[in-house]
Amino acid sequence: MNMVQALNSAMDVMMARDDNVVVFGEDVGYFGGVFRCTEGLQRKYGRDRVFDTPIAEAGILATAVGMGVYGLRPIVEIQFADYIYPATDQLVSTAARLRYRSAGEFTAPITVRAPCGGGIFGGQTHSQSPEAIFTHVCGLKTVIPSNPYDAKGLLISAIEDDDPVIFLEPKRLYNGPFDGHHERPVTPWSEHEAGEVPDGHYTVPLGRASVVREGEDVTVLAYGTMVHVALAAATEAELDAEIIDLRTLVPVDIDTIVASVTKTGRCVIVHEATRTSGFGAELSALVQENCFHSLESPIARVTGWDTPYPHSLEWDYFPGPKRVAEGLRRAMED
Amino acid sequence: MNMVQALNSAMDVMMARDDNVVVFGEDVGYFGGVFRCTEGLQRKYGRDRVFDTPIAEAGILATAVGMGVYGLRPIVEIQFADYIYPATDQLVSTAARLRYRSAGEFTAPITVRAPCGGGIFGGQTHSQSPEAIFTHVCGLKTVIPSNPYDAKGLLISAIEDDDPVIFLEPKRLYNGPFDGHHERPVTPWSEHEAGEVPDGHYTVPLGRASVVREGEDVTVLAYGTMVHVALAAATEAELDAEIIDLRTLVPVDIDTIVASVTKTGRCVIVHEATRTSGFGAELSALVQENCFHSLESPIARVTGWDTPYPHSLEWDYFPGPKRVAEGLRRAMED
Amino acid sequence: MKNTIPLQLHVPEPPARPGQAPDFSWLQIPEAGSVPRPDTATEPQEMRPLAYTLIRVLDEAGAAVGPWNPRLDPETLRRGLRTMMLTRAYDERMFRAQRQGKTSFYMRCTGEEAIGVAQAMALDDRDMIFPTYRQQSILIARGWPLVDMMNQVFSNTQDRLKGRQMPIMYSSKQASFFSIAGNLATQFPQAVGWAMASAIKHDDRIAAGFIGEGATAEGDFHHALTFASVYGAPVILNIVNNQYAISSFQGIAGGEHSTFAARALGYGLPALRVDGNDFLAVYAATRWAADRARSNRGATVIEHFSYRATAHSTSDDPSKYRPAEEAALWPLGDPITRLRAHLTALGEWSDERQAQLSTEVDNEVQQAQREAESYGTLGTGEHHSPATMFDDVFKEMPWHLRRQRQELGF
Amino acid sequence: MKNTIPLQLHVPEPPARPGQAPDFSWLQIPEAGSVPRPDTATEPQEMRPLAYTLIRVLDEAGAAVGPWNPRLDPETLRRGLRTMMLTRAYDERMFRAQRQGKTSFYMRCTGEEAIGVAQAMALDDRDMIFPTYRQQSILIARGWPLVDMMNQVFSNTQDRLKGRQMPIMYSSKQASFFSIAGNLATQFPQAVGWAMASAIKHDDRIAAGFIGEGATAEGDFHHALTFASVYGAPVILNIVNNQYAISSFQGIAGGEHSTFAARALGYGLPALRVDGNDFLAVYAATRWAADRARSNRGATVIEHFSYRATAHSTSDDPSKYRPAEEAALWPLGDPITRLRAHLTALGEWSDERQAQLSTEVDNEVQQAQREAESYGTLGTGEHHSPATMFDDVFKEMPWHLRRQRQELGF
Ligand SMILES: Cc1ncc(C[n+]2csc(CCOP(=O)(O)OP(=O)(O)O)c2C)c(N)n1
Ligand SMILES: Cc1ncc(C[n+]2csc(CCOP(=O)(O)OP(=O)(O)O)c2C)c(N)n1
Ligand SMILES: [Mg+2]
Ligand SMILES: [Mg+2]
Repeated sequence: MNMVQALNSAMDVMMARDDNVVVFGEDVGYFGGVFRCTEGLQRKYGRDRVFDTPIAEAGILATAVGMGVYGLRPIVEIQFADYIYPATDQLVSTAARLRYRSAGEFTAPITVRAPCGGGIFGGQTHSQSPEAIFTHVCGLKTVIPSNPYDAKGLLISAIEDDDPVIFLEPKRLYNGPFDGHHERPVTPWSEHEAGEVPDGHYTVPLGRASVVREGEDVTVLAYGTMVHVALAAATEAELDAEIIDLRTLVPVDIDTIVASVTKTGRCVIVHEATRTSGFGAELSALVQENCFHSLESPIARVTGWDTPYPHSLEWDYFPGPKRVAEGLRRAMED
Repeated sequence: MNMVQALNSAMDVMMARDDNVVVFGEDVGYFGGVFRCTEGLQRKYGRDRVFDTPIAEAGILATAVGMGVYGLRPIVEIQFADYIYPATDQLVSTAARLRYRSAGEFTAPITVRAPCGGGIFGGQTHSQSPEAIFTHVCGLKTVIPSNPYDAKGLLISAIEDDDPVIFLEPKRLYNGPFDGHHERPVTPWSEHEAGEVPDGHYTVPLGRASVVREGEDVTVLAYGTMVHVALAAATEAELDAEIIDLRTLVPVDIDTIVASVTKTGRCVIVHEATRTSGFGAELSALVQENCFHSLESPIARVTGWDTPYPHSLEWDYFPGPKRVAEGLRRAMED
Repeated sequence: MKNTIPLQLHVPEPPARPGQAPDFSWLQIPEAGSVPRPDTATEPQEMRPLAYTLIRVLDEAGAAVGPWNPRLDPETLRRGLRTMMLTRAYDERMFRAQRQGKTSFYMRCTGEEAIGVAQAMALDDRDMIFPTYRQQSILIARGWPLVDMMNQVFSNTQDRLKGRQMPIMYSSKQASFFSIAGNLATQFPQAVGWAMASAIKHDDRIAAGFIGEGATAEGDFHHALTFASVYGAPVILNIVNNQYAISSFQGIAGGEHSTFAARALGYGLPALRVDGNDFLAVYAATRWAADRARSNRGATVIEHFSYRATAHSTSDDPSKYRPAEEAALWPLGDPITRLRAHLTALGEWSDERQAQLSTEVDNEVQQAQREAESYGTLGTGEHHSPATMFDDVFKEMPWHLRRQRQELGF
Repeated sequence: MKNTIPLQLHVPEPPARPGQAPDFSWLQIPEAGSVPRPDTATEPQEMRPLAYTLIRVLDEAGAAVGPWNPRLDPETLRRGLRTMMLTRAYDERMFRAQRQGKTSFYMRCTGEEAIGVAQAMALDDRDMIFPTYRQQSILIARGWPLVDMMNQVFSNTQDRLKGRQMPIMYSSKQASFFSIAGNLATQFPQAVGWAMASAIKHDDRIAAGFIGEGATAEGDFHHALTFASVYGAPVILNIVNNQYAISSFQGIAGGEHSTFAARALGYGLPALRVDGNDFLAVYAATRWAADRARSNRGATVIEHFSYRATAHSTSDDPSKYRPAEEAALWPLGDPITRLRAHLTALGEWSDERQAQLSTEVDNEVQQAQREAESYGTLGTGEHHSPATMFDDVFKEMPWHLRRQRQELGF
C-alpha cells in the first residue's frame, strides 16, 4: 500500500470495528478527499458516518468536539495543514482543555488529519509544517508518520486514543519515500518494505520513536519526510549516523533520544518547518538538558528557513540531503 | 506612571503625532478598556479614531489588516491574550505574510496589544502567555515589556514599526514590579525608577535586550514578569547572576545573550508559559548553538508547567522566586 | 462619475450614557398575546416575521394571553417562581461571598432568571445544555445541589473540578450541562455537533446552546448556524440579548439595524424573538423549538430579549458606562415580579406565600453555603493538592508531566 | 413528553451525480426585467425580496429589458465583450501552459467572466478590490499587462512577486488589486477594514470584496458582514455562487434552504441576487451598490449566481463528482455568448467582427506569452535568486535571516 491507501485502510478498519467512528471534512465524502484518503468510505459506511462539510475549519473542529462529548470518535480532515489556523481556538481552548477543565467528565477523542509539508510547488499556503504550535499546547498529542506501515498503525492508535490527536501527514510521502532528491523519480512504496501493510487491525503505539538506522557517530532526530532525507544524507556523507524517526512529537520518546545521544555524543535535528521556535528548539533543549555531559559538539538544527515557503524556490527552502549532510559534517567537526 | 498610564501615554503621544493611528477593540472606546489602558482616548481623538468593536478577534485583526493596507496604523487591543486564538489565521496567514506575498507592495503595520500572564486568579482563560506561538510565525515581531518606561518606549517603537508587532503586556505588572512574592504587597511603580516616564515621545528600540543586573556567576534570560522574579531569586539565592530582560523576543538580541553566557558559562531561562516548545526552548537552542564551548553546566529552564493555568493552585503553577532560585543553584552545581 | 460626498465612519452610540436619563424610545414592544403561533410544521420562510417581533404571553395585568400561552398548571408555575428566586438568592449570596474575599470572582444572572429556568423546565432533563456563564439557573432548575456549585465557586476541597476553573465555570455531565468555556461562543457550534451526533445515533435527545448577543459576533456563531442548517441538527440555538456585552451596548454587536433573531433567516432557519423576562413566553418558545427538533425539522434560533440588571461581573462597574437607573426602569420588568403577579392574578399566590418562599430559598442557600464553606473557600485556602494539577491534561500522564510533578515535589 | 421519532442526520446531496442526467428542476429563474429596482435610498428592510430573486437584464432574445437595464452605449458593451474574451483566451493559454509543464498550477474563471469584468467597469479604477483567485478578469479589465500576470504565473525572472507565490496569486497595488490569499475568506473582512479606513479618512474610494459561495461558511464572512453593518462601511461584498466548492455542491455550503444573498438580511444589510452570467445585470447591480456606498448608505451584499464551467483548478477532475454535461446545459448560459447576442440584436455586432475579435485577443495573449516566456517559466527554471527568499519577511532583515541567508550561501 502507499500511504494514502494505508490511511484509508486505517479508517476503514476502525469504522468497521466501531460504530462511533465518523469521518468528515471538506470534500471527503462522495469525492473521497482531494488526496483520495477517504475514497470509498462514504459508499461503504453511509452518508451519516462519512460526509462533506462546509468550508469552516473551526466549525469542523467545533462539531467534532460536540460529537466527542456525545460519545462519538470523529476523524476530521483539514484539507491542508495550512488551513488549520481558523480552528486554533477550538483546538487550543476547547479540544485540548476539555478533559482538564471538566476534571475528566467531558473529553474530545478527536483525530485531526492534515496533510503537511512542501515539495509539491504549493507555495506558502500548501506547504507548511505547523507542528510546533500544537506541541506547545498542553492537552494535544502530535503525530507525524514517515511511511505507510507506521501511518496506518499510528492512525489507528490515534483514533483509539481518548485524547485529541493532531495527525500530520507529509503529503510528499503519500506516494513514495521521498528523500529530497527532487531531481530523481521517487520509488513507489510498493518497492519499500514499509509499503507492506497488513489489511487488518494493528497499532503502532503513540509516544514511541523508531530507530530507523543504527549508528555510532551521530544521532539524527527527524520525523516525516525528513527521515528519508536524513537517511540519504547519512549515506551520502558516509557517516555512521543513528537516525531516529520520532513519529510522535508529544509525548516525545525521551528514552530513545537520550539513549542514542548518550551513545553518539552528537546530535543533529532536522525538520522542514521554519527554525525559530520550531519543534527542533524543544528537541535541542531536551537533548541538552538530558545529555549535557555526553555532548561532544553543539547540537545542530537543519530546518526550513524563517521565511514563508516560496513557490519557485521551494528546493532552496527545503532542507534537502545536501544541507543535512553539511549539518552532519558540522556535528562531527568539533 | 504605572504601566497602564505609560501605555496610555504611548498611544496618546502617537495619536497626536500621526493622524493615521487608530485604536480599537472590545470595550476600548467610551469605557477605556477593561484594564483602563485606553481611557480618555476616545474623548480626545473622537469616535472614528478610537472605537469599540464587536466581539470577534478575527474581525478585529482582519479589519486592522485592511486599514493597514489603506495606510492607517491600527493599534488593536485583544482583551486577554487568551482570546487571540480566534484571530490566528488573520495573524499568521495574512498580517505576518502580507509584505512577503506582495513583495512589499502591501503591508500590515499593526500593533496588537494583549494583556498576558497569570497571578490574578484568572484561571486557564485569563492567564496564558502564548508568545511562543507568535515567535514561530515568520513575519511577526513579539515584544513583552517589564516596566512602564520600557512599555511606553517599546509601544511607540511598535506603533512606528512598519511590520506587525504582537505587544504582550504582563497584566500582573500593570500596577507594580511584582516579583512573585504574592504573599507580600506589591510596591507601586511610583516608587520604582522605571516608573519615571517622560510625558512626550521617546522610543525603546525593538530587538534590543536590557541587562537589568550585571553579574558573573550565571546568566538569566527572562522577560515580562519573570524579570522581577529573577531579580528576587538572584538576591535570595545570593548569587551574582546577570539578568537579561529580553524585551523583544523576535528579533531576539542574540549579541547581548551570547556576550553574557560567554562570560558566565551558565544560563537559566525563565518564563511563565508552559514549557514544551515554549520560547525557552528556542533560547536554549540558541545559547547552546552559539555558546557551546563556554557552557559549564546544562542550560536550565524554569517555566510554567505543561498544564492549563489552574485557578486555585496558581501559585503552584507560577514559577516563583523559590523555583527560580532552585534553577540558579542547579546551574551552579556542575 | 463619483459622488463627491466625503465618506464617514458610523460608530453606534447607545441611547443614553451616565448622567443622561435612560431612553427607551427605540424599543418596540408588541402587546402580549398579539404574535401568532404557527404550527411547528410550517416552512421557515413563512415565519420570518417572528424574528422581528417579540413573543409575549404575560400582559400588564399579569394575565397569560394569546396563542403562545403554554397553559401551565399552578404547580409548575410555582416551581418556576421558586427556581428563579432560588437562583437570585444564590447569586446574591455568592456575590457577597466574593466581596468577603471567599472567592476571586462571581457573575450574576439577575434579571435573566426566566430564560434558564423556563427553558430547563420545558426541556427534558436528558437534553444536553451548552451554556454560557449566565445559565446557572439551568443547573438549579435541574435540581443540581447548590453545595456542589458553591464548592466550585470556592475552589475548595470538594470542588469536583479540583479548583482548576474560575468560579462559575460549572460542569456536570450528570445534569447534562456542558463545561462552561472561558472563550466566548465556542460552545455554540459544539452544541450543534452534539445534536448531529444524537441524530447520527438516531437518539431522541436534543441539544440547547446559549450565547450572549455580544458573542454572536464571533465566527463560532456563524459556524453553528451554518452547520445546524446544512445538517438539520436537532438543536435550540438561544441568543440571550441582555443589551450589554461588558460596557458595549447591543448596537456594537450589530443590533442597530436588525434583531439578533433575524441572523437565522439567511440560513433558512426559523427564529423566534421572545420577551426573555416573561417566563411563559420563554417556556412556550422552547417547547415549540424542541418539538421541531424532535420531529426532525431541525434547529430553531431563539433570541431572548432581556436586560442585564446588574454588573457584568464582580470586576465590573456599570455606572461607568450606562445610566444608573436604566436597570430599574427597564420597560419589560423583572421576570420574578412578573411571574409572581401572574400567580397572584390567578389566585394561586399571596404576599404571605411570597414572603415564606423568600425565607425558604434564603435558608436553603444559607445552609448550602455553610456546608460548602466547611470544605474551604479560596480565601481560606483549603484546596486540592497541587499534585492534582498534573492530572487530566491527558487521560494517562506522560513522562514529561510526571517529571514536572516531581520537580514540584510530588 | 417526548416524540419518539428517532432523530436523523440530513446530509445534502446534489441534484445529480456522474452518470445521471443533469437536473435543473430546482432552479427558479425569474424573467429578465421582472425584478423591480428600488431607489438606493430605500431602507434595507423594504428590499428583502431582492435577496431571494434573480436580477436579470438580458432576455432570451438578447434584448436588455426592465428597470435594471444600465443602458450602456455600444462602445462600452464591446469593451465588456472584448475583456471577457481576452480573459477567456488568457485562461485557455495559461491552462495549456500548465499542461505543458511551464508552471505548476492554474485556475480558470470560465463562465464567470462577466462578474469581474462588469464589476470592474462599473467601479472607479481607484476603488480597491479584495479578490479571490477567480477575478483575474478584473485585473484585465483595468488594463493590467497580461505579460505581468504571466510573469507571475511562470514565477520567472520578471515576476514582481519574486516567484514566491503560487501561480494566479496576483497582487497589484497600482491596479488597486489586493494580493490574493491562499487562505479562503480572509480578504472579505479585510475589504471592510479598508472601506472603514476610507471612511475614517473621509476619502471617496470604496472597496469591493469577493468570496466564493463555499468560503462563505468561514467565520471571516460573518465578521465581514458584522463589521460592515455596524460601521456602515462603504464596501460591496460580492459572493460568487458558481455552484461548486471543489467537489461540494452549494448545498454543502448552506445553499439548500436559503440563498447566499439572504445571509445579508440578518445584519440589516441590503442584498441583491443577480444573474452572474448577465453582463448588464452585474453592471447595474454594481452601480447600485457603489452609489449606496458612496452616499454613506453603507454596504451591499451581491450574490452573483453563476456556474463554474470548468474544473476547480488544474489539479481537479470534475467528472469525478458531477455530470459531465452539466456545464454545457447550465440554463443561464454563457456570459460571452449572451453579451454577443445582445450586441448582435442591437445591430452593433456581426459574426465577422466576432471572428476578428477572437483572433485579435488570441494574438494579444500569444504575444504576451511569447514575451513572458522570454523571461523564463517555472519549467525551464529561470527565476529570482534564492537570496531574495529572505527579503520582505520584515521591512529590515533581522540578524537571524541574514545568518540563514549566509547558511544558504548568499
Ligand atoms: C473569545 C473571547 N473574547 C473576549 C472575551 C472577554 N469577554 C468576556 S465576557 C464578554 C462580554 C460578553 O457579552 P455577551 O456575549 O453579550 O454576554 P453577557 O455577558 O451579556 O451575558 C467579553 C468581551 C472572552 N471571554 N472570550
Ligand atoms: C481556509 C481554507 N480552507 C480550505 C481551502 C482549500 N480550498 C481551496 S479552494 C476551495 C473551494 C472554494 O470554493 P468556493 O469558495 O465556492 O470558490 P470557487 O473555487 O468556487 O471559486 C477549498 C476548499 C483553502 N484554500 N483555505
Ligand atoms: Mg450580553
Ligand atoms: Mg464556488
